[in-house]
Formats: sequence, C-alpha cells, structure tokens
Amino acid sequence: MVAMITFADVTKRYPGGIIALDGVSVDIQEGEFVFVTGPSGAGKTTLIRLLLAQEKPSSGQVLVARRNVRALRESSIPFLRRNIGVVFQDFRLIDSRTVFENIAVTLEVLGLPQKTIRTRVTHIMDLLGLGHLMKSYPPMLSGGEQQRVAIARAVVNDPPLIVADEPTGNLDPALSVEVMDLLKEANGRGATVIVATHSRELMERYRTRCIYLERGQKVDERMTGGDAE
Amino acid sequence: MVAMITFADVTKRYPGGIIALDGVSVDIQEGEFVFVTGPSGAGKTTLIRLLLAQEKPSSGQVLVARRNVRALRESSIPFLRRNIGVVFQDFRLIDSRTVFENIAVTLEVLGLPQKTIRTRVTHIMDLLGLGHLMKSYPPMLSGGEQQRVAIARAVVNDPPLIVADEPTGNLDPALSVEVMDLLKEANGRGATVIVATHSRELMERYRTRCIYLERGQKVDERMTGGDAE
Amino acid sequence: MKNLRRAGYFLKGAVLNLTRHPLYSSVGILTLCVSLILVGFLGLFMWKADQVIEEMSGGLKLTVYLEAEITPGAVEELTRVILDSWPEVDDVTFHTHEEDRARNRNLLPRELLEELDPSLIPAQPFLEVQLAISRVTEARIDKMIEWFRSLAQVQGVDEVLFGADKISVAYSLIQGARNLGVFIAAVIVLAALFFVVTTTRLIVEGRRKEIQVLLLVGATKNFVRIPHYIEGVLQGLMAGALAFIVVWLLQHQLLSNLRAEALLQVPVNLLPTGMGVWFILGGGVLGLLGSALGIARYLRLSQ
Amino acid sequence: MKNLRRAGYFLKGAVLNLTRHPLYSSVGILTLCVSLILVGFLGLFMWKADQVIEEMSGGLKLTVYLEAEITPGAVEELTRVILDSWPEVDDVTFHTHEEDRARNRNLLPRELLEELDPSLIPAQPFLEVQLAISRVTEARIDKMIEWFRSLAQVQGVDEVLFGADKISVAYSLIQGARNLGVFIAAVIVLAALFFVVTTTRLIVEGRRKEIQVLLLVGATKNFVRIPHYIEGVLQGLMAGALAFIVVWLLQHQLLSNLRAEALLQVPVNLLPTGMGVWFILGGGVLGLLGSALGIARYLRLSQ
Ligand SMILES: Nc1ncnc2c1ncn2[C@@H]1O[C@H](COP(=O)(O)OP(=O)(O)OP(=O)(O)O)[C@@H](O)[C@H]1O
Ligand SMILES: Nc1ncnc2c1ncn2[C@@H]1O[C@H](COP(=O)(O)OP(=O)(O)OP(=O)(O)O)[C@@H](O)[C@H]1O
Ligand SMILES: [Mg+2]
Ligand SMILES: [Mg+2]
Repeated sequence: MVAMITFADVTKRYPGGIIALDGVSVDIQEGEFVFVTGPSGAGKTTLIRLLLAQEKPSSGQVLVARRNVRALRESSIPFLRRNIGVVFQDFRLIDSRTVFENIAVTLEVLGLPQKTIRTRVTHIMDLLGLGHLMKSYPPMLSGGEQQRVAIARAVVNDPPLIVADEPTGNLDPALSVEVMDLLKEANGRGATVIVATHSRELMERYRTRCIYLERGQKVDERMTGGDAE
Repeated sequence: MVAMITFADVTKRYPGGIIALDGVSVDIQEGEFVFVTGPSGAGKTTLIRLLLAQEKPSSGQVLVARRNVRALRESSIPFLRRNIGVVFQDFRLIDSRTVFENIAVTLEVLGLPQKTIRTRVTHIMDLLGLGHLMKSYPPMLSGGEQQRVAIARAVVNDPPLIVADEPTGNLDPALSVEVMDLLKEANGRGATVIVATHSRELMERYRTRCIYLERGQKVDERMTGGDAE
Repeated sequence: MKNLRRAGYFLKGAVLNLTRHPLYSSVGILTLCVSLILVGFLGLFMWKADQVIEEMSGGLKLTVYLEAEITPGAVEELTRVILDSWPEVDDVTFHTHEEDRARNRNLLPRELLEELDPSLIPAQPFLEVQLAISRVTEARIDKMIEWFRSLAQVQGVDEVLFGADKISVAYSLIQGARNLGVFIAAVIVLAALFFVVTTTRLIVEGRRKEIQVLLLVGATKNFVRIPHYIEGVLQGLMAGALAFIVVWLLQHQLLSNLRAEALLQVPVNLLPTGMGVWFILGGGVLGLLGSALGIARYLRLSQ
Repeated sequence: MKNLRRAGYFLKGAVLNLTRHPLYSSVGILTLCVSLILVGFLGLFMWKADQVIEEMSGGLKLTVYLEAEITPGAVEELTRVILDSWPEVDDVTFHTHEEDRARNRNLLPRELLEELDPSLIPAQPFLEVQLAISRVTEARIDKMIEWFRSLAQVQGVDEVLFGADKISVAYSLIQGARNLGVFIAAVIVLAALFFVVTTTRLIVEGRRKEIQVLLLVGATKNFVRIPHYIEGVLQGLMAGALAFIVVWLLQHQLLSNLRAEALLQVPVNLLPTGMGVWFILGGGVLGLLGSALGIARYLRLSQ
C-alpha cells in the first residue's frame, strides 16, 4: 500500500497565535478508512483544511497523493481539490443554486457531459432521500437535509479521497447509519475515507483505525469498534 | 401550572407546498423541560420558527405566554423574542462582531448597563470554556466553539423560555453533558426549556417528556430516560 | 438614563459597522465622496458658466437719447427714477455730447473719415442703462420694455433705443442656458443619489444575515436602523470633507490651466473656503438620505 | 467537445448569476445604465456645445481686399491657391465692389447717410475666407497668419485684414472651452467607472461565500471568472440599450424645450439611431471592464 496522506511533524499556528495543530505526524494509506476524533477545538477541521490547501502549514510537510501541498503552485490547487470530496462541517452550500445544481457543480468543474451529470446527481440524491428536493434552494432545507446535500456533493464524482467533517451532526440515527454505509461502500470501491467526528456511537459501530487529537496534538491512535481494546 | 406554550392544531405549509407541520397540538407548561425529536425534516425547526414569529402558522393557533403569536402586531415581535433564548441549528452568529459582542447583543437590546453586560457575558463565557476567545470573530472559531457561543447568547439574559435546536451536534460528549447541565440548571431556576435533538444519548440521560414528530405530525409523546418505559 | 445608554449602543453599533468591514465603509465613503465631487464640481462649473454667459452677452443695455439742451438736474432726476423703478437696472451712466461723437467716429470706415468734417458727425447726450440679466424675470420683462418705450414721451428725452427683440432674445438665450444647466444638474444629482442609494442597498444586502440575527434576538427596527443612519451621516461628513478638498484642488488646477492656455481673464474666484461647510453638510445629508432609502425597503420586508 | 461543454457551463453560470439574485442583477444593470446615461448625455451636450461655440464665435474670418481691376480669372486662381494650401479653410467667397459698398452703408449712422452722396462711400471687391475652427491646430496657426500676411504682396491683392490677435484669442477661447469639456468629461467618465467597479465589487463581496465554495470543490479561477465576465457583458448590453432609449428621450425633451422657450435655432440634430450601436457596445465594454476590475483583486486574494 502507498501512503495517500502524510502529515510529517505538522504545526499550524493561526494568525492571533492559536496553535491548532502541534507537531502532528500521521500516515494514511490508500484505501484506508480512518476516524479523527477529539474534543471541540482539537484541530480536526484544521487538519482537513491543510489537506485541501485552504491553509498552509506553519511548519512540517503535508503530502497528499505524494504531492507536497505546501509547494503546490496556486494554479494546481483546483486539480488537487478535484480529487478530494469534502463534507464541510458548515456544509458550504451555494444558497442561490438549487440542490441539484449544488451537487452538479463538482461534476461541471470536471467538464463532464450534461447527461452524465444528470444521471449521477439523480442517483445520489435518491440514495440520500433528497429526490423530492431537486429544485429547492438550501435556505429552504432543514439542517439534516442540508447536511445530506453536502454529503451528496462530496461523493457524487467518486473521488479517490473523501473527507467528512462531522457528517452526521444534524442527522438522526437511522440516516447516520445510511451515510456511514455509503462512505463504507465508497471505501470498499477503493476510496480513502477520513471522518472527523465526536460521535461515539458512530465510532463504536465500525472496527477502524481512530486518531485522537487533543489541543492540536496526536494523543492516541487505536482501533475502535465493539471488539477493539 | 400555566401553559407557557400552546400549539392548537397547527399546520405549517411552506410556499412550494411542503407541509412541515400537520395538525400538531402540544401544551408545554411553565417550567417544563421538553425534548422534541424526530427524523430529519420532521418539522422540529419549523416548530421553533413558529414560536419566534419567524413564520406564521398556515392554520391553527400558537400561543406563547398566553399571547397569540399570529395576532401579534409587528412592533410587538421584538418584545416576544426578548423573552426567548434561542440556540439556532445554524448558530446565526454575527461574523463581523467578536464573540463577546455576539453574546452581549442580547443584553444591549434590553438596554442593560455596560457593566452588567460585561459581568454576565464574562461569566457565561467562562462557564462554556470560551474565555480565551473573547476577541475572536466567529469565522475563526471551530464548529463546537461557534455552537457554544450560540448557546451562551441564548442563556446569558436568563430568559423565561429557552429553545435549543440541536445544541450539541458539534460538541464532544463531555461538552454536551456540560451544556445539558447548564440548561437543566436554568430549568431549575424556573425557565421553560425546549430542546430539539436527534441525539439518543442526550435523551437517554435525562428523565423528561419527549415529543416525537414525524413528517410534521406528532406521532408519540412519552417520558425518556433510563427508568422510563 | 436608559435612553442615554441606548444612544450609546446606537453610536457603538454605528462605529462597529464603520470599522468592522473596511470594504463596506471605504466603498460607502468613496461613493458619497465621488457623488459630492460630481455634484460639487459641476455645480461650480455651472455657477461660473452663469457668470461667463453674463459677461459674454455683454449684458443687456438700452440707450436713452436726450435732448441736447437738457439740464444736469433733469439728467439726475431721470437717472434716479429709472433706478428706483426697476431693480433689474444695474447701472445708469450719463454720456455727454462729445462722448457720443467719439463713439460715432469709431463706427465710420477709415476711408470715409479722411474726407469728413468732424463737426458733421452727429452727436447727442445719452443715458446708458445696464440691466442685470440675472435679476430680469420673465414676468416683468414685457412691462419693463413698455415702460422704457413710454419714456420717449418724457420731457427732455429724445428717443429710446433698445430693440425690444434683442432684449427678449438675449434673455431667452440666457434662460435657455440656465434651463440646460438645471437639466444637467438634475440628471447628475439624480444619478449621484441613485449611486448612493444602490451602494447602501448593496451594503445592507451584504449585512442581511447580521441584521436578521439582530431582529431574531429581539432588536427593534430602530435598534437596527438608527446605528445605520448614524453610520451614513458619519460617512457623509467624512466624504464631504474629502470631496471639498478634491474639488478645491480640481478647480484650482483647472483655473490655472485655463488662464495659462487660453489667455482668458478668468476671475481668480477660487472656491471660497466657506463652501467647505456646505460640502460637509451636504455630505451628511446625502449620507443620511442614502442610508435611509437604502435600508427602508429592506426593513419593511423583513420580520 | 470538452471546450464546447465548458463554454456551455460558463454561459450557464452567467445566466444563473443573472437570474438568481434579482437585486444584484438589477442593481448591476441600472448602475451601468445610469453611468452610460451620464457619459452619453454629457457627451451629447458637449458635442453640441462644440457646435454652439463654433456658431457663436461666428467662426474665424479674414478678408482679402482686392484691387478694383482684378480679373475673374485671377480671383478664381487666388481662391484655388488658398483652398489648396490650407485645409483649415472652410470656404472662400468672392464679394464684388457693389456688395462692399452695401456693407459699408450699413456701418454708417442713419443721420450721416441722409447727407451723403452714395458714390462717396468707398468700396472694393474682396474675398471672405472662412476658417473651420475645429480644424485649426495650435502648431499651424502662426504659420497660417504669416502666410496670409504675405498675401498682400501678391499681384492683384490690395490688403489682408484679419487681426492676428483676434484669431489667436478666439482660438484660445475655443481651445479653453474644449479643455474644460475634456476635463469635465474625464471627471464624469472616471466617476462612472468608479461606480461601476465598486458596485461590481460589492456584488462580488455578496457572493463571496459562493465563490469560495466553487474554489473549494476544485473550480479554477477561470471557472469563476469567465461566467462573471459574460454576466458583465450581458448586463452591459442590456444597460446600453436602456441608456440609449433614456438619452434619446431626454435630448428629445430637452431640445423641444429649448426650442419652445428660448426661440433658439437649435438644429433638429436628433441623436442618430446609429448611436444606439455605440451605446450598446459601450455598455458591453463598460460591463466587461467593471466586472473584470471588480473581481480581479478579490480573486487574487483568495485561494
Ligand atoms: N481561521 C482561524 N483563525 C484563528 N483561529 C482559528 C481559526 N480556525 C480555527 N481556529 C482555532 O484553532 C483551534 C482548532 O480549530 P478546529 O476548527 O481545527 O477545531 P476542531 O477540532 O474542528 O473543533 P470542533 O470539533 O469544535 O469543530 C480552535 O481553538 C479554533 O479557535
Ligand atoms: N423556508 C422553507 N421553505 C420551504 N420548505 C421548507 C422551509 N424550511 C423548511 N422546509 C421544509 O420543511 C420540512 C421540515 O423542516 P424542518 O427544518 O422543520 O425540519 P427539522 O425537523 O428541523 O429537520 P432537521 O432535523 O433535519 O433539522 C423539511 O422538509 C424542509 O425541507
Ligand atoms: Mg471542526
Ligand atoms: Mg432542524
């Protein structure tokens, strides 16, 4: 197996002095399924931002698919991001576009033909129980519906890397399971999946590797799930 | 006891035809602590919007503190809202104001003196572990920190009615417990508290009344908690 | 006490709005400033244009020819009557017999003069009546022409020369120019107001979510509105000061340019510093107006 | 194929932007429209003003007095030489001996004429040379004055009358007016551009979060930028058409107003319909420029 993601002694200091990540080293292999957890403010979202080149590390190296994110030219960043499907903690939907258009945008960016886009988006929407909301706008959706749109957008183009930041915070238990199954399936098809979450329920359900952050430091790393420990 | 809130056969149909609430009748007494739960899209947030006069019911009556929300003059709405502390599902913080200012705004609206405001805001921030973020702006906070700011703002003026929409979706288990304890304390001091949530963990912890919504209808209502059923 | 506190919060809200979003406040101020420059600069130009037209038209004159034997007392009396009856009259000057002859000489072709006995050139004392065009009104112009025409019947007056037509046309010309000026000024003022209002509206739109939050936590519309007004006034005052400086520099530059290039006798009528007060006041009013109009419709629609 | 598809998405993005936020698109279009009206309307006025000045100054003339016995052939020859040598000359007209006498008669006071033998009034044939002020340039004016002065030495020419001073001054006056016009036009064009750019900037700011989302899901800057440019151009074209209609109506109104009130011989020089094309093109260019400048700095700063 090859390392899909490598964090080598990464520190991220935000302007203002807060140290969000403090000497974190992590390797995630291609095809792995990993939980990242830790209390509020531990640095989970920051870790994801570094993967996306939304922020640059203050020190240390971040490698995604063997490319050094820090050394990436600005014009290459979009191509990095096209390989990463992200569920943002705050969803980040486009308020002025319909649910359909919001999900389709990932595919339009890739320049896929209209017909393929229609098929794929319809499929994923049905899978997530959003079929009837095709023409709705995000501000008209419930919290859980918005979250599912964000999930649909992240997985619709079958990216090699899926990153989900607290993807079930607004979902009821039944839907949470469905979403996790969806991610598991993608993982089964070869995608590397990283899920940042607080939910013990979620972590307990699956036997997977779990990385514990606290105050920006990696404090623990072990397998979770009923039969772990 | 007096009814703090009365929903009498309330239906809410959004433009577009979606029926978010369908003939819901509920009475919540002064000083009660109530969970509202149900799957995503069940109508929990809509119920809260009706309490706040953010939306008007399509039919039926909503009474808050014996005032008919539907018949309220527009100029009275602010005074209704001052009595309700709300944690919004999407937080609704003011991006251009510091954490301190965001929390203080509830008190400024009431015209309290600067000194009282400072004392109370500082107190609640410390209670929720936000003390060091006083001068930060919301976009610089982690998801859980934002949620705590929203909670602080809702309870800082000790309102007679507290409504929390999925208040722990972005909080780790330890913080969730702290927040629930905070709400319980307020309830102990006489406040009526309504919490909309999916979290079974949360509901199981407390023995309280729980209202189940599904597709806009009240489908069940019972006591939760270890010793219920 | 509580009201004072509330005033404090309003002011604080205004200052927060001003300081927390540099793009919005700088665009707000600059828009007001450019609007004021547009209005102020073109106002200045139009004001000068009025002067220029008045000068170019050489003013409106009429000549009252007097009989040769008129007494100085009668001339004085006549001058007084004219000045008292018509505030439109700017000046009345008496010209003697000799002055008239000199004037007529100038009208003759050189070749002719060489062969002419100077005493043959006719001459007559006369009063030159200068009208102030800016004081002439449409309503009184016909009455005035009538009155001067009838002056010919007065003892000592020989003839009144003025071409009623010429006065009317010149008056119309000036009136037309003034209309044109008003028209242009109206277009510019409306455009400036439009830009100020739409800019404010866009800024309010950018703050939509924040305003909604305020309303949701129990703020009255006044709590939202008043800081916004104060902000508009503060921006306007700043913009007014800035605009005055720019207009002053522009007109300074322009005048010295014109004087150098055009050999024109442009008066050194620099924008008086007192005008600065008007710019600043105008800025404040425009800022208030813009912010009021910009937020009005928005607040009416939101609950 | 893929490029065609991409073009389709760009166009779609532009149309989405235009249709999904009515406030932004209406403010965008109206701002462009008002800017074009301002520029177009004042452009129109200045263009007419040039005409008016040219007419008012009566043009620049010089008179070449000829000897009484000059032959028609020589006159023709002289006319041709003048016209060929100086493109600045608009027209050369020959006036006979009799015409000159008639002209001189008009200069004499009535009283004098009664006592005068008509044949005593001197007269001489002459050429009236009309200069086109708009073609006179600073560089050639002195040379031209020199040339005409030397014309007096030519066989058949008696004297050249033109007051070199008068030409210089009139030229300067016109040049000054033109400078003033350019100055004002520059102020207005800059102001209009400023308003267009800041409005676009505010609209981009209002869409900040949406643009960030696009960038986060892997859109290139071009994917964000190009629909925005197309949107600007589309808005500009619409605004141009609208502005042309408004300016056309305004000038129509204004001209009929002036004609009615001021008894002026304003030419019925209505804004030619062909100008509409320029307005629409200008709108497109202004829209493109505004949207380009409005988004440039924003995109440079965001990742
Ligand atoms: N843009 C920023 N500027 C300054 N500080 C920031 C910024 N973003 C995050 N932080 C700080 O960095 C720390 C880590 O934030 P991060 O969002 O990574 O936490 P998290 O683990 O995702 O927490 P949560 O579970 O609450 O979402 C927090 O203390 C936060 O206040
Ligand atoms: N402004 C709106 N316009 C149209 N439909 C809306 C609007 N707000 C909510 N809805 C619809 O009403 C239904 C109920 O929404 P509501 O937000 O009350 O659900 P909820 O119980 O809070 O769900 P969640 O747990 O996902 O937050 C949903 O199907 C939603 O799509
Ligand atoms: Mg986070
Ligand atoms: Mg909800």
